[in-house]
Amino acid sequence: DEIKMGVLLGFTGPLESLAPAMAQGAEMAIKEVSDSGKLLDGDTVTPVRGDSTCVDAAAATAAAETLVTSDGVKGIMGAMCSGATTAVLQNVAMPNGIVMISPSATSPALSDMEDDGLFFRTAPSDARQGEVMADEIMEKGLSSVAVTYTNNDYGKGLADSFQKAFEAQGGTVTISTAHEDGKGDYSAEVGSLASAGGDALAVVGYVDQGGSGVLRGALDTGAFETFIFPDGMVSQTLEDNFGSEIEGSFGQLPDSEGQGMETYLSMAESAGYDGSSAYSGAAYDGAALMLLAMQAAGSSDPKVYKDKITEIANGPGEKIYPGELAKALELIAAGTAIDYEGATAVNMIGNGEAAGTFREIEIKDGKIETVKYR
Amino acid sequence: MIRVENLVKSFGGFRAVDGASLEIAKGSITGLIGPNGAGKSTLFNVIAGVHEPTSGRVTMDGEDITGLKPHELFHKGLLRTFQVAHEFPSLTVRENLMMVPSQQSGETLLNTLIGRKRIRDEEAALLAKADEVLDFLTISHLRDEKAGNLSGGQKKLLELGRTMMVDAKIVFLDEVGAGVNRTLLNTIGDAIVRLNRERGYTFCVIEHDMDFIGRLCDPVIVMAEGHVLAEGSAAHIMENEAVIEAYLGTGLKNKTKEAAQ
Amino acid sequence: MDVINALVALTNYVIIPATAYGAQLALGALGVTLVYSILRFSNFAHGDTMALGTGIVILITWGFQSLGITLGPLPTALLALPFGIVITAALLLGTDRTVYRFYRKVRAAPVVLVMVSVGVMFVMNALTRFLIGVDQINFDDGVRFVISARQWRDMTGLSEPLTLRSTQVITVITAVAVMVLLFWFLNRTRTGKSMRAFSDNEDLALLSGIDPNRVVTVTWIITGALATIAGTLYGLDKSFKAFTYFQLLLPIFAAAIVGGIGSPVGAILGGFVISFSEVGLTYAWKKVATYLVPAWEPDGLVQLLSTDYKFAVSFTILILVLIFRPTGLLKGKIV
Amino acid sequence: MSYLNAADMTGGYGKADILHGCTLSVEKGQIAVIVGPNGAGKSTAMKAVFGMLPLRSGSVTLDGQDITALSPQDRVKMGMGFVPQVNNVFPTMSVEENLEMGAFIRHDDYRATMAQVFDLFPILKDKRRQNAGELSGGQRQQVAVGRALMTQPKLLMLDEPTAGVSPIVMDELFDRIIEVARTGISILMVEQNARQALEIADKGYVLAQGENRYTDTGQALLADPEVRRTFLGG
Amino acid sequence: MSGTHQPSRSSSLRGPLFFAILAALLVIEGLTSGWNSTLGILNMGLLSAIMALGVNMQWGYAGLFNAGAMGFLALGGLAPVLISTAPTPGAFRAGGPGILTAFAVAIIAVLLAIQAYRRTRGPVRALLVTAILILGFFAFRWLFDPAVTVIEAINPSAAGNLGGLGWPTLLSWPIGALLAAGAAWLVGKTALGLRSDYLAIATLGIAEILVAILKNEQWLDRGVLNVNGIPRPWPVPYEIDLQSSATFVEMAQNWGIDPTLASTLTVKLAFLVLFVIVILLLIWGTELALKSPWGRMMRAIRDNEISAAAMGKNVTRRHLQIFVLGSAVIGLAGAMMISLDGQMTPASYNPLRYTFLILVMVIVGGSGSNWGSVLGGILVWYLWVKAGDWGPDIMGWAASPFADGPLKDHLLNSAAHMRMLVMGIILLVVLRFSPRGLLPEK
Ligand SMILES: Nc1ncnc2c1ncn2[C@@H]1O[C@H](COP(=O)(O)OP(=O)(O)OP(=O)(O)O)[C@@H](O)[C@H]1O
Ligand SMILES: Nc1ncnc2c1ncn2[C@@H]1O[C@H](COP(=O)(O)OP(=O)(O)OP(=O)(O)O)[C@@H](O)[C@H]1O
Ligand SMILES: CC(C)C[C@H](N)C(=O)O
Ligand SMILES: [Mg+2]
Ligand SMILES: [Mg+2]
Repeated sequence: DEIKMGVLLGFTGPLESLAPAMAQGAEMAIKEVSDSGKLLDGDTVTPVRGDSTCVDAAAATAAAETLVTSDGVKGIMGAMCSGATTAVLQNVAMPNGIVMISPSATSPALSDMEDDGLFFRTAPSDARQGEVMADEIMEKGLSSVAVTYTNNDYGKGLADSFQKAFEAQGGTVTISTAHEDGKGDYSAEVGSLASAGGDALAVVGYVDQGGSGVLRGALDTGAFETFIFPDGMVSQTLEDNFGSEIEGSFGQLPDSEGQGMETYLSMAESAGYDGSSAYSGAAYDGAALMLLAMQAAGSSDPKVYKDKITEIANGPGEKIYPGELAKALELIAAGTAIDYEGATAVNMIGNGEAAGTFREIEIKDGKIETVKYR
Repeated sequence: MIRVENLVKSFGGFRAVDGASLEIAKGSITGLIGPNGAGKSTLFNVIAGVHEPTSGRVTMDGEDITGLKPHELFHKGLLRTFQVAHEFPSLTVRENLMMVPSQQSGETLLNTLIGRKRIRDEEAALLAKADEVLDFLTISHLRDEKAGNLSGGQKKLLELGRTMMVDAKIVFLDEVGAGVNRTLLNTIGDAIVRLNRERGYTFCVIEHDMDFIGRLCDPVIVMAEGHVLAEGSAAHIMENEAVIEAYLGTGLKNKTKEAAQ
Repeated sequence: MDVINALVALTNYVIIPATAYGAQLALGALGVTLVYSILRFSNFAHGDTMALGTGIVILITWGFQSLGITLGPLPTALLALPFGIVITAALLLGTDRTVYRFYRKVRAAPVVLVMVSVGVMFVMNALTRFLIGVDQINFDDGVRFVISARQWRDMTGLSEPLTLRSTQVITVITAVAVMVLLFWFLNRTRTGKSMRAFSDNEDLALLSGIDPNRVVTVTWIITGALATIAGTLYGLDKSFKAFTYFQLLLPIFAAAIVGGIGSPVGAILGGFVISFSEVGLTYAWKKVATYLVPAWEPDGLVQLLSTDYKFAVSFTILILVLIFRPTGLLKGKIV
Repeated sequence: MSYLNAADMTGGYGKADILHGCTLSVEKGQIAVIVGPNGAGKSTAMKAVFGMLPLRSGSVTLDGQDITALSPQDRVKMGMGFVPQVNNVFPTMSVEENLEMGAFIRHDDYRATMAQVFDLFPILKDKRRQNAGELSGGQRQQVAVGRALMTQPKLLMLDEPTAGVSPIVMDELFDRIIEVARTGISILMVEQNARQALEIADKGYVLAQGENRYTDTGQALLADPEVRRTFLGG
Repeated sequence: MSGTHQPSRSSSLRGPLFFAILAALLVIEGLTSGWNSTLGILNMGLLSAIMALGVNMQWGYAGLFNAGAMGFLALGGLAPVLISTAPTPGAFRAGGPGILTAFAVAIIAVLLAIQAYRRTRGPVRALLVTAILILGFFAFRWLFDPAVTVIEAINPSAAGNLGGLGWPTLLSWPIGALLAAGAAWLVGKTALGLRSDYLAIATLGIAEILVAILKNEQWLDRGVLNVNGIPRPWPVPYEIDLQSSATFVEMAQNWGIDPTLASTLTVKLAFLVLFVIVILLLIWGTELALKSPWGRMMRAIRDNEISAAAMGKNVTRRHLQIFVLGSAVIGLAGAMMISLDGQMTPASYNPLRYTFLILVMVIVGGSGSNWGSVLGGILVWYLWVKAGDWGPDIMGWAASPFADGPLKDHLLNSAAHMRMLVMGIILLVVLRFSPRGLLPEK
């Protein structure tokens, strides 16, 4: 039989550049499972892409609607941005009883949203990231920070949770101001940030969006020298474009240590795309998790396999890393418990939330160096 | 009826109307002539509320109407035509006429939903009236043509026709004659006289055709360089040296004779 | 009181960036204004034309770079620019042939042309992405700074940094040059005048023996050149990303109109008015204030409006200008 | 063969024909005047002669050459000049630039011609820097005629050149038209100031409903009581 | 609008023909991709049709080029948030008075400034007005900012805003229209004197400002944090409730339909019925108005404002009237859309989708024609959705001759942009072969 899986990402719109690497991640997992021929009764899996446009709730809903009602997908790997994810969850997934695993929707609001047990995410809530970020800054001995965030639920959510955590620890946020993505000019924002001052600037944005724009402006005008980069900023692009200019700056992102990620990166490389692109690994994990849960439930019916997802993700059992999906399918079929780790060390807490570990990085000699995990 | 006191209108530094004072008597057909650029149309435009005057005052029956909006002046019974025809191109000729009367109950949105009977009756009356005007202007055959497709002269007629749709007190005609066939112009002239006699319209007419002016107007006001140069009966004006020099010229006939020799 | 540092801060965060941004807007506005005044429609495809032109320039730049050809201290893209202009102009002429010409022939109302340009905008939008993708691309090489923050500090010993990027200088110089050239072309040359005549009264232009096809061709060529130059300079200064060029359309239109649409000088002026109001009114004056009145430690940011509303500022100004001076700051064209 | 010969023109704007076999001709250096009621098709006939209206049948020849298929621009190059009845200036260009545009196809020095135009219409000299759109109706008309004269055409077509101009300027204009004709330029014009126009016309046409109703010398038409009554206003 | 001349004789047949084609397309969609998808497209299409009706009133009837549909749409969408969501406990008590006084102060300042402007002249006027406005602004911020801080501190991850009144959602629709109308009145008062294309740019900017406010004023609508779970209008049920209702499940099974499917279809049909009722009411009203002297007057104004004014028509007031009415209709659509979506995401308002696409709908349908707007609204929305589906297919086909490799990957990855391409080409084709729209104004 053929099982279809929706890959619903913002292929056009303000985050269009992140989507391809994520889609390829998910499709790699799907292909791996499908080619193994070991899923359920030797079923094949085909990905069906849908364009959530990231910001247009109506278009995202329509795209998801098509995936579910006309393509008949059994689950949706997506959506990408928190806003579109919420829309699709409430308008399509819940009414139709379809499982959604988002690799990247990190808004804290999604934590306690009603979801009939259908919604999961492989990325941790930003409530957590804000705390990690505050801890890290405190440890570096910085006491005042200016914050600029991308003006969406992710940016504002993370900036708010950071500010709360940081101030609770005695730090000062001199200014917390939004920037719009997709603009070319950030002189006004940089001017305000510079005027407010601070020991460092936290850039809560997207690296190939406004985040880089503000960073560029701040560097060029000499407004700040040290920067703090959360998940949306940490990528190869940052290293390529800024390198030694941001020497000594630091940051963190949901990521996990070791084996899983490394394997994934090399798999991505041989498949010809950049696996370190934000949430690409999480997308692989999202798709894999869903398929493994089907195997565990012995059914591709979302209402049935939704209950297996947490079990697969959290173990206990044999740890499964990228590239080992065939093995995992066999193990499950054989009745052996597994613990899916994947590229990003997937672990669910409570209500479909990923626990998430964070990787702390620092720019040394113009390169992103991992300092430690927490 | 209309009194213009010391009116000035300047564009940038240029005074198109420069201290003009004049009076249009009730029931008269006043002619307004003057060289090109004398400021006649500008004066009209100021009186009709298209331009704000730079200074000066306009009164109508003693009431100050300076700076009123065109639609407010319309409601006071002041109508005008344009030198360059201003038809409504996508409306039919008939609709161009029917839209003129104000206070049509069908122009109130609520009535279009609940007062349909009344609208129907009013429309029937309007239609009859419009057809009558079209007959009068000899363009009945064009009644369903889009006004945008009319010839230059036909547009002029339509322009005049619109003033006949309501009971005006005073009508300002800016060169109705330009581009209108003389035979037809005679008819128009008769119409003006009739409207003046029978309905008591007051007219103020800008025109360059001296035959027309001579036949119709008394008094005639001559403007030059933004102010009033002379005023009097047509015959009187045509003798006036200054007017001849500035406006009338010595006449074509002599010259053509010269040329022929 | 520390006037020098205050001035430096102001220059660094307001004057220099606003000047460069203003020049970029102005170049875009010139293109919009030209199409508006001669072909008589608001060209919504202009932003995406800029993106497409820039995309082409980037591809050529990469070609040069891979051949080892550079311009020394100047960005290689400047070398690629003429080629980019030729291709973009050719594309626009092709668009005109296949799309716009028909509407001129049937004398469509301007708004139909606006709609047509929206269609073209959609198409170009897609083409640009097919051509060069959606990613952020930095293609500037050569010397980045005329004065960098470090040099400045070493040079002056002031605590406030000041930087001047070479792209900012190039942008401003180019904008002024292009403006002067265009002004001269339109008002002094035969072709230029025939273009204005055409824009005034197409029928009469015909009766004067002006060849409409020639006018249209020249207009599109210049528009292509302006769009490519504007887009490339913008991309050099801030990096290229297809999506930003669509967003740029709004401030560009605002600039053209504030200045007085149809007037090249107005477009330049409008660009600066928009940029300075955006940057200046949302600037947090805290730093400058502390330098000037050290005793006063403002606890707020001394910011009139948060930068969230910088759009609002420029549009409020636009509306005020339109209400009090409807033809724009310099008298534009009323069509 | 006349200098301009427009024979049997039939055509219109949409479905219905406006012109029904209308014929016009002008000899070298002569003046032909078209009169007729409003909507008779006079302007339409002029447009047809100038190639701005597709003809369903009929032909136009100029100086013996068939130009029926030529575009208006090409007709300009062949020495035809036209002043339309409406929209006949460039409103946002200055008076001087308007005149320059008249000389667009000329590559020689046109300053002498411009001086002549300014002599003819002195007011234009004062207003040379003002935009034509800001002129009074009559001034605008003068610009329009001036623009056509700048072309130094061999055939000058005028659609109601005197509409809205003051008597003194009208006299001057007719005067000048005679002068122009004397230099060998042929003139074809539509006039509502029909009596003055026919006075100077070598040939007159009365057009009604798209057809030639009367054709004769100007004087003869003026003398015809029927024509006077129905078309010239008595 | 001289445009091109099209024979008007066939127009009586054109309408039914095009609607039949549209219906056929939707039926094909239903048969190939399922009725859910059809109904989904149809519902959003109907909403688009209402938006198009509003824009058409302004552009088609009166020649007012409102390029700010997005702003009024967004503002209308605020109504369901403020009316029908549950109140945030304590929020109003904490910050409400502060905010209300702040706005009162702002209004007083503006009124004072207007008075000062009227009563004085010259430099005194400039100084006085500026002084009043600046003082007023600071007073406003001084009152407003603390109130906002208090409100935003209340349960920020789930609320942080004033919340709504908890009233029925259906009520929020007319209120959305009122909100938009109010804003349009203000905008119209200031901007309607402008020339048509300037009005376009001004409204384009105003729309951006309105959306910026919705995005940044967290106390009002949670800003970019979005409001979720906005209740559905009566009588639209929830799928879950239907699925858990025994009678419903039984009924579905009797009909031989899967209960889940039946529930989703029922919900969509319920929305559909509501939307159709609204559209029919709107068309009934507007058609009557258009065919009456009012419509004739509006066309006259559109044709020639100066002359219409000379004929006694109060052009400014009529413009304001139609601008407000059209915006109200757009606002109504905005409120309806939010209650269909069940959430308010201010960041999702972008001009391409909510201003330009709507204009495309009006033009494709035929400006000035109400049924044209309805046709255009549904058809263009259908195409917009389908273009997203067809894009990859077309691209896959176009790329098939190429060998696997980076070029092919690049092409396949670009497939999503086919939507833009397809949309652009469709628009160009319609404009080319039917420039006055599919159902031209007669
Ligand atoms: N908008 C304007 N800007 C500048 N000058 C103007 C404007 N309108 C009119 N003028 C000037 O004002 C003067 C008077 O113009 P007006 O149209 O009133 O003349 P007129 O007496 O009606 O002439 P005509 O008989 O030719 O119609 C003219 O010299 C004209 O150039
Ligand atoms: N663009 C057009 N489209 C359709 N019909 C037109 C158009 N222009 C003119 N007509 C019609 O053609 C007929 C002749 O018009 P034309 O302009 O040739 O008249 P004319 O003899 O010049 O009249 P006038 O003396 O009033 O200028 C008129 O009945 C007019 O309605
Ligand atoms: C793709 C991501 C960076 C999206 C982001 N984390 C969000 O929730 O919107
Ligand atoms: Mg006049
Ligand atoms: Mg004519």
